[in-house]
Amino acid sequence: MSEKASFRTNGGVRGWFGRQPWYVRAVLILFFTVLAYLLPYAGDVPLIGPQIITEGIDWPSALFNMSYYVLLALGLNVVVGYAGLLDLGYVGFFAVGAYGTALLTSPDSVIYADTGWKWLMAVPAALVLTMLAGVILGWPTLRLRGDYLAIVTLGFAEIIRIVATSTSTLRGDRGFASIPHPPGSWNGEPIFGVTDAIPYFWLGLTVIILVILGVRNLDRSRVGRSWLAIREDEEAAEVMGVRTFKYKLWAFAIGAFIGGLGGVLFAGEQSFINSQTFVLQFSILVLAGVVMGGSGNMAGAILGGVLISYIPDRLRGLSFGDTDLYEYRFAIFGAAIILIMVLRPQGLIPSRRRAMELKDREKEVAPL
Amino acid sequence: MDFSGLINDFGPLTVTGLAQGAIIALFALGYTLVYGVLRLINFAHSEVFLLGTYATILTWGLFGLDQNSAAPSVGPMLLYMVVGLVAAIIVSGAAALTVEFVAYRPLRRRNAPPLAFLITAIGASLFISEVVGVATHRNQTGVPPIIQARPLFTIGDTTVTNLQVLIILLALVMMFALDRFINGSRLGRGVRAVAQNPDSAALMGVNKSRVIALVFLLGGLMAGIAAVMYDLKIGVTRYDAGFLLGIDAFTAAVLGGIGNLRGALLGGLLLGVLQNYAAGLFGSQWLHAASFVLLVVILLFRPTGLLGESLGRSRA
Amino acid sequence: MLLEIDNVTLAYGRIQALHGISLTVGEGEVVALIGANGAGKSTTMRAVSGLRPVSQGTIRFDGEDITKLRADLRVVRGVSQSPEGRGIFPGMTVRENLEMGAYTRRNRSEIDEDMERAFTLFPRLREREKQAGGTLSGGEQQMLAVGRALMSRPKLLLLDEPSMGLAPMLIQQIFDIIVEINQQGTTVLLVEQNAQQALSRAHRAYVLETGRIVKEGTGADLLNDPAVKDAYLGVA
Amino acid sequence: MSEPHQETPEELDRENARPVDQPAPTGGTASSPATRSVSGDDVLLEVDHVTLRFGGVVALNDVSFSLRKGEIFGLIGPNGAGKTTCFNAMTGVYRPTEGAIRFQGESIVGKKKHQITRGGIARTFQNVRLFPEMTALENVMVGADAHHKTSVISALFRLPRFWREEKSGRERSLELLRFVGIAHRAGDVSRNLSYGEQRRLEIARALATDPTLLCLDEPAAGFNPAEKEDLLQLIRRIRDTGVTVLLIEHDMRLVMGVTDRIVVLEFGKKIAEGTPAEVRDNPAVIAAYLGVPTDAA
Amino acid sequence: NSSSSSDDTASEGNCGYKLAFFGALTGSAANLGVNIEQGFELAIDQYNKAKGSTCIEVAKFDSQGEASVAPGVARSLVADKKILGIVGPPFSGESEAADPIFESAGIPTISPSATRVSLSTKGWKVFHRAVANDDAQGPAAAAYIKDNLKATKVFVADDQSAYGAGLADVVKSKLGALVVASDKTEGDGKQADFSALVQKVQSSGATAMFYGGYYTNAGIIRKQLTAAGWKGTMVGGDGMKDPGLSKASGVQAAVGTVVTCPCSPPEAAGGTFVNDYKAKWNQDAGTYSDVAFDAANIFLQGIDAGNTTTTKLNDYLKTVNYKGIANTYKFTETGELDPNFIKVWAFKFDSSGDAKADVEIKTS
Ligand SMILES: Nc1ncnc2c1ncn2[C@@H]1O[C@H](COP(=O)(O)OP(=O)(O)OP(=O)(O)O)[C@@H](O)[C@H]1O
Ligand SMILES: Nc1ncnc2c1ncn2[C@@H]1O[C@H](COP(=O)(O)OP(=O)(O)OP(=O)(O)O)[C@@H](O)[C@H]1O
Ligand SMILES: CC(C)C[C@H](N)C(=O)O
Ligand SMILES: [Mg+2]
Ligand SMILES: [Mg+2]
Repeated sequence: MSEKASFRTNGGVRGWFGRQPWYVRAVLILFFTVLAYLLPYAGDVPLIGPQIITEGIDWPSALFNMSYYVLLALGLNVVVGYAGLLDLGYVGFFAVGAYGTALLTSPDSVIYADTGWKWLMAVPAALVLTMLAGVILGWPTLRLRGDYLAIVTLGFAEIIRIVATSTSTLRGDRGFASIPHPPGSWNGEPIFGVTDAIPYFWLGLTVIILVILGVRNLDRSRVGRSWLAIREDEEAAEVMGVRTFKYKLWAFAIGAFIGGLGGVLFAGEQSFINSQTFVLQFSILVLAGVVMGGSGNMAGAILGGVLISYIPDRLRGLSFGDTDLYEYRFAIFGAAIILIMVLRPQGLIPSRRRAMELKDREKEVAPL
Repeated sequence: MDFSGLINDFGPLTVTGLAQGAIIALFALGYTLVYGVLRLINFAHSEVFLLGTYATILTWGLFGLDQNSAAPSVGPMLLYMVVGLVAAIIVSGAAALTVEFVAYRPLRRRNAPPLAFLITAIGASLFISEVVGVATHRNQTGVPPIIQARPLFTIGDTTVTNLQVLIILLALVMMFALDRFINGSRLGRGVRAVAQNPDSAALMGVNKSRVIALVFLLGGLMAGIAAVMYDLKIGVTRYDAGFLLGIDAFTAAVLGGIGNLRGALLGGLLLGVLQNYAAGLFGSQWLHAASFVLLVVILLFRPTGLLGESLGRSRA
Repeated sequence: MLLEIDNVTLAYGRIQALHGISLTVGEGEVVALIGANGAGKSTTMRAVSGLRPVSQGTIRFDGEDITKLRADLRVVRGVSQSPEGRGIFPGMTVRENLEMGAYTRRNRSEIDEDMERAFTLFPRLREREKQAGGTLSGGEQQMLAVGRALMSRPKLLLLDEPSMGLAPMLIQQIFDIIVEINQQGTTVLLVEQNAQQALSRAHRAYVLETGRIVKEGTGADLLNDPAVKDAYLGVA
Repeated sequence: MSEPHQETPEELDRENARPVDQPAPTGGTASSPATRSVSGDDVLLEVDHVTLRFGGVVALNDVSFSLRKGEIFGLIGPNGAGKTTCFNAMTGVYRPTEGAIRFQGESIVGKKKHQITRGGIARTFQNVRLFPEMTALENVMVGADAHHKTSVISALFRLPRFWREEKSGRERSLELLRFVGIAHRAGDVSRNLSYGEQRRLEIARALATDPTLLCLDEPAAGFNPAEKEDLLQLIRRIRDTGVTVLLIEHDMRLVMGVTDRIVVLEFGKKIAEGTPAEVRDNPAVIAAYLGVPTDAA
Repeated sequence: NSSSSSDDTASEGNCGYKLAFFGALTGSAANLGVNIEQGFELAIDQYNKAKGSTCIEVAKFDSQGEASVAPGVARSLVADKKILGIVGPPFSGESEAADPIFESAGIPTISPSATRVSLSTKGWKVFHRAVANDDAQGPAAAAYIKDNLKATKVFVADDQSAYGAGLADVVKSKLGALVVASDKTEGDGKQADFSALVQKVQSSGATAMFYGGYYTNAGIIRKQLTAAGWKGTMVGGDGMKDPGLSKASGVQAAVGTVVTCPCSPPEAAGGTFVNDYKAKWNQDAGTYSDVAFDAANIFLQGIDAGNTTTTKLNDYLKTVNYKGIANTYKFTETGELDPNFIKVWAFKFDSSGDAKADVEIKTS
């Protein structure tokens, strides 16, 4: 074969970026990170700023929304994109994280008298709880094959929602109020107040960066290789000595952890949560985001997470003639999903691997 | 837990559960057929059903009937039933085919990975239900009282109504016909062949595209019938009715063994009855939770559902 | 000419598997295609049966251009393939698999006759008539694949390594069968690693190397060609 | 910011420049070239009165045989005789209905597949089963990972063990690719390899798990005689590194040429056992399997 | 108006400010939100017409009625410094999430409909509601069942919403032994087959059924009860007071269904409200349209009196005693409506398909 097929020799921006020396890459990464932190002030940029920022919803709040959507997308990407486990109930972990925080910190909680913790104290406990939830869900179900897992995860998320709605401890629609905000003060004013969402966005962004680093380390290691092998041919992987069950469980636990992080942040910002938020459509939306962005690739997952949160928020308060576009947001969204997937079946920013695979596969379709 | 409630109402809960289960089963067939052949969870199938529920109501509307009309007498009733069924079947069948042509076929042409199909399916589902939602202002639409539920006979002290008998019978008949078709006919064998090995099927002379279209069409027809039964039983539809019942139907399909037609029937009936028992025992708010618990428990012991997969290929 | 392949190229993604090959198979012939691993033999077969689209060139069958024809329609025209990797329907019984071979045919009594013939050729299949195809052993699946390809009564039979995975005794037998069905009027295009056997049974043969035809001739000629001997017959 | 498994093309080329046929060192725990002794009588694997039924089909019927350390052992028999089934029983894919299988004196019945692999039995598949979207190198590294201990934690925080194992794993994998002769395709996704290359890659991947026993299921299927000759050499070289080889094969020239001992199955029963010469002349084997005796010559 | 800068032309005659509506304009509960917004907007329109200029601007903020969406929208509201007061949020759930933000920004709110009892116990200084809370509505509904329907066997169910469950609990405790059985359903859009509930109602022998929930589910339940042959009366709260109920169930089935509301009949509203509303919006005033109209007018009156900062306007609310078209309004220390002005009415669905005033229920 004359081909020297290598992932690294890639055209486009990514290929260019990959060929730069490390310090150029570092400077670029730093530059874009700083830009990300400055996003709340995007509205002040002349000309383009006003086009970008949301109208019907406070721009920093919209940014914060994006940040927890991105976290969810990153976490689900580990489960679906890396380990190839189809999870249709991912919002369940988000819920566990949020409820864990609420139970420990909200005065409405039955155990408040005993704990009455601050937000920060509740975070580790809530995260342990979500990881545990991941393991508990995974333990019995990860032996199931592909799509069976999908419906079981969907079922679990629904059970979590129904239990949250229908048990008095979890307070259902009444919800938990007065969940404390993250700590810290500046000039005597709390940093994380109620009217300004910018600090929450910064916090979310910081968490995202940490998650990216961690997941990247995992992906480029024995762990990531094992996930990939499992995704490709589970039995062969096992015969090659991969402890498939263990790694699938890890994928679930890590996914749960990241989802839980999202929940913890969400609870800390909203200060009020109830069972209405954790509906199935939410899970499905996040999944759509991950795949649309490019599953198996963090940049793709991030883009997907941003899009599923930003598009509806941006449509809010816009009208087209006499009709409020916001009302049509999911219809527009549905059409956009079909369009994007038909045009780019591998997602907007696919992993190099998937991009190549698809390119090859495309040429192999027999006459229809 | 209120056992007395369940015991007192055991008979009626069983019968209404069976009727609901029969609707779920018909609905589930579409999931099972498409999954069996394409390994695709056709999310948009719920909207195929949804459009069926509206098609019937709108068709009856053409006869000047609405939720406030008086129940018709037997003659017109039969006419309305036939017309309503035909309308739902046509609309649902056409919708299923449209989804296949617009959302899936282009992907197949590009040999797209399985997840891409799942996501377009979600997109199509979202699009259709939201368009219906916007068009109806997310309000409910009441169904004309075409069939007045009347007690037909009683077993013990459980009365069984004409509507319940109709629904259950219709589901059984359709199931039987479909099963004969898939397992007995030449085309049906083609469907199974495509399900198990698409390339080999082509080498045997099976037209893959035709088989796939056929499968969507059949699923659509069954969903159309289910939609009419739903209209009559529930009495109201709304833009999210498909999504809601779709989850039950998909659960039922998996419960019975996805890809397995008889499994869909078994799963549907079981689910319908169990939901009612759970509602009787724990309260109606637990009815969906109960179905998922049942699903998990069954899959733990039978990882491919009650009757296992039959259309589906085993992974070599 | 029953089959004419003219300057066909075919690629898998960026991998060019065929670089413009041309070959012909005449009515009533047995033509063998030999070559090393990855030479493009199976790819050629897939191009003929329509499982893979060709990027250039034309394929004519029975005078008709079938380059862009769907695979299933080629079956109707009389092309039948026993594919590499066997392509058994794992969830169907042995009998059902054979039935699938006759999918395009309607004459019940003829089908039953052919079914009987398949069972006579491979008694093992009769023993396992009700066993699911996917649970057969490798060699049993191979028998099933060949038997199934015969069920469509093709004009042109494409056999991709029919002897692969078969026990020595059966290998002998399968080549006898090929000759027999050829004598009954079926044209055969045969891909084989067992070049010795293939060349001695074939009327004509082509040698494929990295996607190009490098030699052609009668079976006997190639059998005696020193280069071929050296590369493919492995006679030390 | 150099990442452990990111090879630049240039690096790979440099690796490829090394001689292809240099023997791969085994990290073999059980046997190293120094201690290798083909003549040794020590039993490595014992199949002890194993019966395996699928419903009505008796795939293995009271089969017993044992493998000695360091030999190349052939398993032959007509189609459907139970050879692959026997493999599957040994590698934990199926569980025998009756009987025992012992590896290095320890029962492996009921053990998980990955445990058996780590225990020292590696295999290839009758139908090639690689990880199609992974590169050849990555495929082999998955095998090498079988003996790595890098945990999620040490990968997450890039602890020293991670660097150490990643480096040694990559080096060893490259060496194995060179050993089987496909180092030039290290950076290609395995889906794009030709059938023969894929078979070699499968062997390299199995070797990477550092097996004491390597089971090959019809490795020569689809090879032409010249290629079979190469394979024969490769099997010998594998054995020479101290790995015991169990071979299922229908090609008699290969089997007779390479194996030390052979067991013949028919209808799930053992009908013969012995050296190639003994088996070749065994009338039962000729009748059941070989047909005309000259064919095997 | 000492502090407001007189050189600012915009504030000439206390103009140039905004009043906001915050609540659901889209989403599945939009009907209830839109009723309120339209009442609110009508009041401001009339005020501006009287002034002859767009003196006070209308700002609308769509929360979808969802607690998770509300905070972001609330922050964008708070960012608009011209907003002096808010009519809303209509629902209790979103109030929990959004009110802390309004509180911290100090913008006074008057909710025309959020009836959850606990809202007034959070110490929010900007919170006011212009209607009675569920502690008044629940007992009234119970009294109606006991006194007017004379039911001796009552079935109580709810949809587990904060609003529905809260109301049902109060009703249950007030009816005591009359309750023969109870059940809960899932929320709107999450359940369509109520056959188990219907069966329970039937076999309980109840002649009245109270459902705490919104009109969406209630319509289906009503229809399925009738189809199953149940002859009793269905009773519900303000969430069921919408023609949507009979649209789903069919008018025949809906006739006789009773809904209570801590509001007076809109058709009884004083002045020309009913006609004005119809003229402007081309539809009848709905539940709480009149209260929202009054709430807007309270703000307008306050602004007119020169309370042109949020703090002043909020202080003004503490002392207000305003006679509107639907009621007279005076707020307690915690922002509740003065008990003297609490009213609860019963409405009954008739053959027009809408709920018409039946009787005013005495709240002890
Ligand atoms: N599905 C595929 N995807 C990508 N490349 C492929 C695929 N199948 C074959 N190839 C490549 O195409 C070339 C020709 O392969 P082909 O299978 O036709 O060879 P062959 O002559 O049949 O070899 P063998 O004797 O090994 O079966 C090889 O280089 C192979 O790597
Ligand atoms: N799951 C199963 N169910 C029923 N029968 C089976 C199953 N798996 C294998 N068999 C049967 O067991 C017998 C032994 O099969 P096995 O695959 O071990 O044969 P083999 O010796 O490897 O043959 P080959 O040389 O053809 O590969 C075959 O007759 C096969 O049909
Ligand atoms: C509009 C009303 C039905 C709102 C209800 N009273 C609540 O508190 O949520
Ligand atoms: Mg080939
Ligand atoms: Mg075998």
